[in-house]
Amino acid sequence: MFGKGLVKGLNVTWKEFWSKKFTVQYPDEQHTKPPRFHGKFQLNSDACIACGLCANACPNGVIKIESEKVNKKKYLTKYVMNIQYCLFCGMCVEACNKGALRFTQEHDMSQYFYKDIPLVFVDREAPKPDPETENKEKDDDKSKKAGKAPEKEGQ
Amino acid sequence: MDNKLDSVIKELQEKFSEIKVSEQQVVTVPVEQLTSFMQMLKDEYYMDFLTNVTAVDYPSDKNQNGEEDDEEDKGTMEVIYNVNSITEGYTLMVKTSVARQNPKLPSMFSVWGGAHFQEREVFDLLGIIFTDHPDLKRILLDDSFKGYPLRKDFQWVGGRK
Amino acid sequence: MLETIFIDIANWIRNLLGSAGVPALWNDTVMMLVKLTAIIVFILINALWLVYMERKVAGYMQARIGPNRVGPKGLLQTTADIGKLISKEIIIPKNVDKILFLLAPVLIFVPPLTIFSVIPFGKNMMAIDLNIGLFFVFAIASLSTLIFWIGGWSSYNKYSLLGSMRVISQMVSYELPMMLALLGVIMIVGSLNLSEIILAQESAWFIISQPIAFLIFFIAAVAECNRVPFDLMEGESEIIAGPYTEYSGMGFAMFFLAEYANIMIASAMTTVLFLGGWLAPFGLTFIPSWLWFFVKMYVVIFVFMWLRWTYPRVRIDQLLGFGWKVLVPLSLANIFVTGIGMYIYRALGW
Amino acid sequence: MLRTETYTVNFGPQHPATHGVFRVMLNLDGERIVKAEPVCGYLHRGVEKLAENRTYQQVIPYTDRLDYLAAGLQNQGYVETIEKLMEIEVPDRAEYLRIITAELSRIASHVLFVGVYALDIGAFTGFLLCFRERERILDLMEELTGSRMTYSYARIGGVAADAPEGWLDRVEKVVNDLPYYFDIYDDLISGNEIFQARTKYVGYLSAESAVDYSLSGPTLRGSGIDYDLRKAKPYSIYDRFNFEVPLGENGDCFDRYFCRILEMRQSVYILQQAIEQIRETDGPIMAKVPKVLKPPKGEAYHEIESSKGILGYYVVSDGSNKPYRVHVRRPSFVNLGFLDEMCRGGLVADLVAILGSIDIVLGEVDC
Repeated sequence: MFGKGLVKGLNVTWKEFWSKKFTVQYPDEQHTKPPRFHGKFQLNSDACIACGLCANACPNGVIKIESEKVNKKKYLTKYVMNIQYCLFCGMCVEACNKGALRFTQEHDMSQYFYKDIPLVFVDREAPKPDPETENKEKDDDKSKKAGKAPEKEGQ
Repeated sequence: MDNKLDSVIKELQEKFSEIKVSEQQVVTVPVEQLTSFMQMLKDEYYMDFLTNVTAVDYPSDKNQNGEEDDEEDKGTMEVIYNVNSITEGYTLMVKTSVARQNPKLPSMFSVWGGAHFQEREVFDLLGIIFTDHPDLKRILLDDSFKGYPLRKDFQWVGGRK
Repeated sequence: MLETIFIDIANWIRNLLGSAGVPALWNDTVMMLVKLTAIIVFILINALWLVYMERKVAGYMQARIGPNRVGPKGLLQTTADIGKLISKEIIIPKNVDKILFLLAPVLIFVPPLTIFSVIPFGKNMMAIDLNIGLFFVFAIASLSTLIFWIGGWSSYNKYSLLGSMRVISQMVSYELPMMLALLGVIMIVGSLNLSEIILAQESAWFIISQPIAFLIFFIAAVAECNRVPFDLMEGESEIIAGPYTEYSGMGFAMFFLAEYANIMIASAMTTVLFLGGWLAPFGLTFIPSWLWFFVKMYVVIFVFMWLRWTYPRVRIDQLLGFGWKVLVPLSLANIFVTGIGMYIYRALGW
Repeated sequence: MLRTETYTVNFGPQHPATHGVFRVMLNLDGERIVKAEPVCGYLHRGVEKLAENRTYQQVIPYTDRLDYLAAGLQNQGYVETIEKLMEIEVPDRAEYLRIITAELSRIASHVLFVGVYALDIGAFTGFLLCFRERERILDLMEELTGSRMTYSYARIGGVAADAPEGWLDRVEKVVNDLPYYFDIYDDLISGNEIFQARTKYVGYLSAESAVDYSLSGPTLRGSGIDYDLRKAKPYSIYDRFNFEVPLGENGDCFDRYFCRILEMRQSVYILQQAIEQIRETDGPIMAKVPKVLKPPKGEAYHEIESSKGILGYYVVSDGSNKPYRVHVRRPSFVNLGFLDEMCRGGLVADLVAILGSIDIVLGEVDC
């Protein structure tokens, strides 16, 4: 009969009128975020070995890494993420072997000024190398120069 | 399913001596025979569903290596058609190549209406001209845009610092 | 006491002025002004409240809670909105007919205000007791259509023009069944006076004796108010906002509030004509008559909102077809049946 | 002398009913449509060109951004193409996880369609009620992938991560709840006489022209053509599931709409089977794939049935670690090709109904 659907529709909205509401009143209450949530990044700079895998994995060239060689080891001097270009795909976190880079639950990344958007995790001077090891390093450098080249290319 | 397609391709090879068939059952047809070949596909083999039209730019190796060459560009552009048959269930990839200098080939609009938008897209992004197309103009890019971005020699200006 | 509170106030003012030696003519004028001011304030406060109510009802029907931040329970939300709209710049597009464009939002409140002067809110509570009240109401009500059209036409915008043409055709095709449906009521009462119509419902409301007339009237009233499912004038998924497309700031706010003023009129008229006006049902006379009027009016308004948040929009040809092919013949049939019924009624001599 | 004139109206790009930034140049005679010319490209980002400068894995996040309402399907289409190119066997568990994400994406996309279509027709409540159900699916996906809409979940050779503990139970619960909500949609939207009056016998699309214009997905099946790639050419592991392909009869807007409602019910059915089967499937979620992908020289074209229609990826490899050419056959884009003919002679309100019933996503149209 004509009109049956109309009454049914009214019935649906009538029921909804009295049923439970689904609004989450945002600043006061918040959604629970699952452990895998792609939020703000966090870098454990002690664990990072400046290998550059994350920068390579990034589809959008978000991550900038600078490192210096100190005592035969790479020393991370700069780690900047321009997250205004970030797709939050998680490729960098997946690429990190050492578990240094990871996601946090924090989702609020808005800033008042454009210059504040990039995440600067590490921006420091390389420590002065020990003079003893430095001499050794110089010798090593000469012998290892040939071996180094391909590594750079890989980055 | 593949056997069916095999027999179809064999029949086609008998009818059109100039077509080449690769191992993956990709049929390459010269531009001159394209329209009659496609019409035959539709009329006799029930290939009524043109899923995909696209093109790939293959500049000649010389230009790619950056060597100066005053001779005309010998590169080609391949236009790829993927045709399905709803009733028979098989699918066929048909290719044809045109010279990069003068990329012109007949439009498939008269065979399949679905070619209309897709050919416009190919024209827009690769600059291949489909003759007899009813309304060949840019579709994704702005009308005043210069150049064809999916060509390999397209130089992109701008972007982030 | 509560029953006559407004009448008492009026009498008190009248006596005050009389004892101060004001001549009778001036006394009447002042009283009229007081009454009209009261109506204007009443309409504006109600319109503000209705916007809030609409948003709350919408929210509750859509599994959310609606405005709840500004003021207690979000009650000041509309006030804040109107404050924002007032402070906005009024943008006048380049090619508009400036005078008409600015006149339309000013005029839009005139018809509702005028109509409210004859509506009885309670026993003996009306600004003017007009003999041809019903006729007056519908004569003025159709004017608001013209103002929408002025706004849409002067906007120099194709969407506005489409919207205003829709308003006109809608008005032409729904005013007719509305009036024809009411003829049944008028035939029974034998008067156009709204008070008499209410008093005639003492034994049974007209919604019982004239159900078809009620349905037709209600549908036509929804259409006249441009509410879903007949909100073709606005039709935001088709013609953006119809006649309001080019309006900004206060101009838009006026149209927006006028919509609710119109709803109030439609529901007040439904109450007066079919739901017994201020008459108390089931002998519950200890509740003042004006309160009954409001309760009934708000029930009708709620139905209006309920419809709006349930139904999709009809198409223009379906709207016109429904008006002319279904409602008009039905209302004519209703008059016919009512006439025969009345004849039999009298012949039986009840 | 009395005469009428047609006039042009720019329907969009900023118009509430165009689902994004899409423009239709309308020639109107009063309210009747004389000609409707679709104009797209306002969201063109050049994904195909961008892909040429990315490695094979790095293209995956970009495919999310095509049809952002059903990103799981887009990922699946792309990675399956590369797997076809490299001849990689994907482990069973990964296949099941992909199917679950794909079908959840399909339901999420269709639920949104139902809501948005109701909104197009003028019923606002349906829109928000549909969002409520979609939210539950998005919550599930967030738990699995970390993102709500752009999942980037599928990887070449498998999937990014295994299902977290208890996730399958929660999926099962949501999936079992869904048919109840579909009934609500039927009551509120599909069964409504006004809705039916607006959509039935509007935007007629004959079976012949649907095939001729390469329309696909529910738009094609609404006209009664039984062509669902999941059945016609089973890819992935769709041959292991029992389901039906719902078809329309009249080829009007209502059939296209109702096909999607029925399709959601079928997706629920598939999901129930998939959850049952994945519980018995253990094993790796990634095939053995080298870290740096260098597919052999060659090309591959692969099609899947996305929520909007046939989604095809054409990838050419030149042997390096970056694709030489990636082309996406976007169903929304091709489906738009017949808009003009469908609209002609209709009213402005019909255009909204027709455009809504094709279910376009502008991210996909403009690529």
